[in-house]
Amino acid sequence: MAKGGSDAGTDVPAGGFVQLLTPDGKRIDSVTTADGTTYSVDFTDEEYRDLYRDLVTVRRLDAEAVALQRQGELGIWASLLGQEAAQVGSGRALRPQDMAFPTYREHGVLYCRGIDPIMPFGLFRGVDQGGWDPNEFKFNTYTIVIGAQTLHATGYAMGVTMDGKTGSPDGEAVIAYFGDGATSQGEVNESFVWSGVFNAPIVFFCQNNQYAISEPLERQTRVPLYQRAGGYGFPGIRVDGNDVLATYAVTRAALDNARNGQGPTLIEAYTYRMGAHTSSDDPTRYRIASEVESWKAKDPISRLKAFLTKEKIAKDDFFTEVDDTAKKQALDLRERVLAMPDPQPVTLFDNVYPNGSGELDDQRRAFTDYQASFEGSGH
Amino acid sequence: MAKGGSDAGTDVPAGGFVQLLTPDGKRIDSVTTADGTTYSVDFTDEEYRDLYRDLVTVRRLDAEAVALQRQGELGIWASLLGQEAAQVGSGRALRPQDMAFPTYREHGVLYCRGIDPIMPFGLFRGVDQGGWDPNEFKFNTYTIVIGAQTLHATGYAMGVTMDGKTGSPDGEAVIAYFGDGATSQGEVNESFVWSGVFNAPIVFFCQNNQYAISEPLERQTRVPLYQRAGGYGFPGIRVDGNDVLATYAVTRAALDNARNGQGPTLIEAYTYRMGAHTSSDDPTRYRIASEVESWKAKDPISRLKAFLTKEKIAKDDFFTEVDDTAKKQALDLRERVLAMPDPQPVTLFDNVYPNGSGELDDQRRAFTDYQASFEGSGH
Amino acid sequence: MAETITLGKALNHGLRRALENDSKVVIMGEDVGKLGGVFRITDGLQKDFGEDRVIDTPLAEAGIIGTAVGLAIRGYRPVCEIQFDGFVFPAYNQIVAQVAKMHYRSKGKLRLPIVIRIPYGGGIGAVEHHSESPEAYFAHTPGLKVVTCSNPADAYWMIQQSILSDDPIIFFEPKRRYWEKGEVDLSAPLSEAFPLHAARVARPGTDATVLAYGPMVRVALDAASAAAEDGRNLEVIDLRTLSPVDYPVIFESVRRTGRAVVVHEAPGNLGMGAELAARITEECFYSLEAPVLRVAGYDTPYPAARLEEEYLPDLDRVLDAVDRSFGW
Amino acid sequence: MAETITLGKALNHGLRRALENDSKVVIMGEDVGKLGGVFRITDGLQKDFGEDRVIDTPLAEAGIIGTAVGLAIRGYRPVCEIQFDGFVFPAYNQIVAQVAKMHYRSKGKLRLPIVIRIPYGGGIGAVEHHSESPEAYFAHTPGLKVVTCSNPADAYWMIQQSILSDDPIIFFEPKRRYWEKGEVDLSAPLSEAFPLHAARVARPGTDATVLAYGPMVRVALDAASAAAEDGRNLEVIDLRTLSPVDYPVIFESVRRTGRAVVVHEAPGNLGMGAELAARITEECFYSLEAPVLRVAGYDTPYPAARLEEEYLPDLDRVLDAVDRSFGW
Ligand SMILES: Cc1ncc(C[n+]2csc(CCOP(=O)(O)OP(=O)(O)O)c2C)c(N)n1
Ligand SMILES: Cc1ncc(C[n+]2csc(CCOP(=O)(O)OP(=O)(O)O)c2C)c(N)n1
Ligand SMILES: [Mg+2]
Ligand SMILES: [Mg+2]
Repeated sequence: MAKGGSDAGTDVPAGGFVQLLTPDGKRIDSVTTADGTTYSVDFTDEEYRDLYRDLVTVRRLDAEAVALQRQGELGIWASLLGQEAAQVGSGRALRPQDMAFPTYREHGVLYCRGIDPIMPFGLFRGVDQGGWDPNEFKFNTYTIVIGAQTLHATGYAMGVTMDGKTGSPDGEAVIAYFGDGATSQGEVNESFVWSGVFNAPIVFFCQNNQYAISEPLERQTRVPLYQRAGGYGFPGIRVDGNDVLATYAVTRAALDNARNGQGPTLIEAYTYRMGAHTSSDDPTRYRIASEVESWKAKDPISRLKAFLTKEKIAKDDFFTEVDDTAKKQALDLRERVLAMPDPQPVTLFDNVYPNGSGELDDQRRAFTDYQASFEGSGH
Repeated sequence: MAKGGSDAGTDVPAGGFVQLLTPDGKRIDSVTTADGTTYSVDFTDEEYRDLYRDLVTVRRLDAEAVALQRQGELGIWASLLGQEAAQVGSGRALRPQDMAFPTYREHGVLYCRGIDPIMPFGLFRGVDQGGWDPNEFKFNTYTIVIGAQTLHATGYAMGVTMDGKTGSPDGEAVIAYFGDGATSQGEVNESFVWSGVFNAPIVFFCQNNQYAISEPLERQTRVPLYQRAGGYGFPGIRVDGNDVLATYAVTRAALDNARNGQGPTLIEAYTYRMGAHTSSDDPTRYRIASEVESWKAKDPISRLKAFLTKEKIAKDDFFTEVDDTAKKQALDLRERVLAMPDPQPVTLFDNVYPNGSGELDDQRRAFTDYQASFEGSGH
Repeated sequence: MAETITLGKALNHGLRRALENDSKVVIMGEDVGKLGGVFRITDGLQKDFGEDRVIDTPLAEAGIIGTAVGLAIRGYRPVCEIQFDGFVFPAYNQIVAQVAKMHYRSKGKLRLPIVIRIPYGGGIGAVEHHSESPEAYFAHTPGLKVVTCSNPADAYWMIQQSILSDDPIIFFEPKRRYWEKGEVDLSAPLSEAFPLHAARVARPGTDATVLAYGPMVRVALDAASAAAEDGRNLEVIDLRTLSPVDYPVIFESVRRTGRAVVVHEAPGNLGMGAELAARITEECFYSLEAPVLRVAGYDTPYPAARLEEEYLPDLDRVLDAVDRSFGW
Repeated sequence: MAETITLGKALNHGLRRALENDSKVVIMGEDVGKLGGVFRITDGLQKDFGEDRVIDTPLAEAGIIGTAVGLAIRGYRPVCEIQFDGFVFPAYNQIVAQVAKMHYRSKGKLRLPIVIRIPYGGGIGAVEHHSESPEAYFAHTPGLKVVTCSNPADAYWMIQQSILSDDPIIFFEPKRRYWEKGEVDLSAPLSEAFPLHAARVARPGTDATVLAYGPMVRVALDAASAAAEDGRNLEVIDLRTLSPVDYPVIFESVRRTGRAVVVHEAPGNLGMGAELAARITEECFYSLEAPVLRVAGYDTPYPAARLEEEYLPDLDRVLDAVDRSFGW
């Protein structure tokens, strides 16, 4: 495993990771890993600026959601703060035909898929439970039960192979997102078994943000997570998840291997959850401020900004414009969230079965009559 | 991974395994694996003969069970034919204080624990479901749900550590038995996670008999199973499961590491299920005779016999005596199985709850009255 | 041209026809390939349709159902085989938290046409975990439909109807009846088959209603024949669909007979009989001459094989319940 | 010296006392350590009893229960926390196929004194999987005992009694009541506590019997108060134990009142209300003025938070059922 840039320095975990942009904004041309794979990016200035815009935008929208939750407009929110590079890097690495299976935290990936960022807010506001069509957006509904989606992604990927959609550069690939804690779930390990056996065109993208709610990584494993893959017969690689360039390069390569018929890859994106697990959580109970501080120094956005500045790819006016635009999007999002209508009570009976159920229709009818009995009764 | 004896020859799987006794009965003094561990045995002639007796006895008792099933005296039987060395080698490697968690096939391990071989016959005859005390025999009840026992073994091993019974040569160790198919079960992989995280004093003993009922190994993995361990932070090693000496040496070392506080080991005992999965199975539907033939040449008993003969450790009269004694034991076993009484109907209500249940007592009473109502009615 | 075949063979024919009619139908499970399943229900299908259509899976039930969900999202119609009733539980999380809920979660935008076949019930002298009746665990779960067949003809048609349905369906197969024969018109059009989610009066009667399903229908019918000799005319209803239950047929019958007895192998406590008794009493309160009585497995784990004869409802226990109903 | 504390704090005190009284008692679960659990039920316990007694586990429910089985075989008394109702299903296989059966399998030679704590029920505005009531899935399983508390005093005593019991017990905690206060005499002797597997008349009455448990007891009591204003005197029974159910108390009450209404959050179909209705009808047939009526969650997946008010039984729906009972 490559140690990243020679002066990547103290931020490199034991076992190393792929890094193409150091915390202080120094770009590394290319990194070659132990297995001889070389990773690099050649973005135009425009593309670098776009990546920066993505990072700033998803962070700003996330901040707006945190605020909305504090103001009681959302029941709960799972913030991606600190994981922007992992999500934008992997999200932008996806090709249009690729399918993504998120957890409940992949708002940044959703944004990079070109989806209206308001889509998941119904779930967090409590007006629905997702309610979108995974196939329309090539982005599955958020999965809350830890790990369950990794098997869905594996099955979908088996279907891609059965459809003959692998083995060429324009083949389809699948990406399954999950966290460090999820690696302990039996179902996640089963998805490794199946993907290996069926050589499924899938990328397992694990955002190791160091915590499963309050539990630090050592409650899940005593060796680096990327090493889990070898025992199932496919490669595992660790990338600096706060480095959008490296994350992009590593994910793009893994996805292309998958679409070309070379099977699964496990990517461990080494990052940090800067905020609380969710708005219901109080991280001060289980981690110390200095740890959070040390990770501030590895911030994914500031390092890209430093690079853009140093390389004169962008100037202050650009940064200001990006902030302003993101703010406008955030305010627009806020307005639309506030305008979300509450669901009609009777809709709770809808969509239980594609073909319906007479029993349930009776319950719906009784419910409607019962509701009607209160009309005008002041209820 | 050691390739075993230089002339271990064609029976060695890709990736190799530890072998101390070749199929043609040549003993290898010692084998040193890639990680520098050296395996060897120094048995007295007496001990070699005892091992031979064990192998012959467990095979003979198993054959008797197969016959009993054919004659309708057992509902079903899971034969260990072909796996005698894996079970005797690991079973004899256990120290008295060690705890074993079997599947439904570990009759040979049970025998080596000094347990009356009739103990599991109640289950296969259908008069009970095991009915023994795991702690009395340091041998858990047979577990039929694939993989479930690996978590029980892990929890038990955590308890050993909590009791302060590790970290010395007379510490306690735990062994969990399971098959190649079981390695795909989420629960088995979770037991790897837990054992790594808690550094449990456990040996995962996987008898890779090449099949999960009809499914060959490649339906479970595309890389050797012993490699699974590395991703969980503990060593994995493959041993010739038809070589009782190597199996003993490797298991004994792993158990002693565990009792000394060095944590888990995964052992893949590479062997073959010579018979049907169970008496209900018809292997001719899914495997060819030539494959079975090729494994006959690797028979665990004939290779030890060849060694004992060549080294003049035993002569014909010994081999005859062993066969005769085993036969006597088998006939004695048969008689006692035939004498097993059917359970009293009302006992089906016993032992549902340690503290009982008034509701169930009512059902028992109603049942007894109902049964009584047929007295003399010719029912 | 009706043929006389076993229930197991009828399922095999039904699966074959489903594979022929829709290339999106795939069968997956443990040992369903070369072996044809431990009960041979998928016998010959992999040979004829290939390893992509009839998939021998790793030994992991959560994996079978979880990947089936992904295949369904991809547009396939997976038919999953769980080898025995007692081995469905590793998949329980995927079934109740995912299969049952994704249509609701997606506001109806996602459909999961998954069929989960489960051989269930006792009476075959098996070891632990091979004789259970877990239907209530699934019928209590909104979002799942649950059906079970009792004879070869129903087996043949209901498995095809289930695969054709866009609802996720748990399909319980009465394993001890796999070898029982019956007439099936294999070439009749599916469209003319008796509806999937409908109960059927298996034997019309006037004096009391016996409700049964799956393996217990035969027992109920035998009890009815025996009762007839004592001049009691029992109506036997084969529920066929356990969720939703086809109540109108049941209510009509019980209002006529005034007495009802429910029979199933599963433990009585919170078994199907509980819901049936509660609903029947709500709807037919003034018609009931006696409370709805239940003949079920006792509230113990499924016992050792040599005790199952006492554990399982049989003709005598059904008649005893009928007697008690009349004696009320 | 009785203190006024919340139900959550009462559980915390009860767990602390159990840890103090028996060194074999261990608490295990996700985030039960430093965090004290997402509901703080284990707050401070790891600090005082150490990481071997209060174990933060890997994120794997099957692992939590499966290793608890092994610890129990070793002689420990594990108290497992499942973080939310909807996350118990990965452990379902270990619970129904192992925890529930090993005593039976071993002919009584093995005891598994395991307590599985599950915060359950809705009303907290949560996202999917955080508001479910899966009690029937466990009550239908022989070999398990199932209990649930409705107030701080019961919470304090019942958790200790459950840990002391050698039976495997599923302990359901009404999460929306964690913050409700009540009087608890923390220093009273456990031996004098109300028995674990007994129902309690929470409010004596004469006109109809309302059966409730866990979070719905408060709703039932409020309904009774409201009914009293209309001159109807409802008896409210807090079931407390769901398997086995303490039927004598219930039958005695219904025979007196002639009417019964069961209230629970779980879907009605095959919920606890089904078994209660069936049993009550069997035992009190001639005393019933009306069928046993059920007020329950509808047979849909638990809906989005902004619909749960309509989904959950409330005072009005209970009164409506009481009215219907009287109107029968
Ligand atoms: C099966 C299951 N168990 C428990 C939970 C409760 N829970 C929600 S998030 C979480 C921690 C997840 O940690 P990780 O996988 O690292 O993802 P992260 O939240 O850190 O992104 C837990 C335990 C759940 N959602 N599902
Ligand atoms: C959870 C579960 N699923 C399915 C089965 C049915 N079954 C019994 S043995 C077996 C194959 C086991 O293969 P393996 O683990 O290799 O052990 P072996 O029988 O070869 O020793 C299967 C699928 C089971 N017992 N448990
Ligand atoms: Mg995490
Ligand atoms: Mg095997």
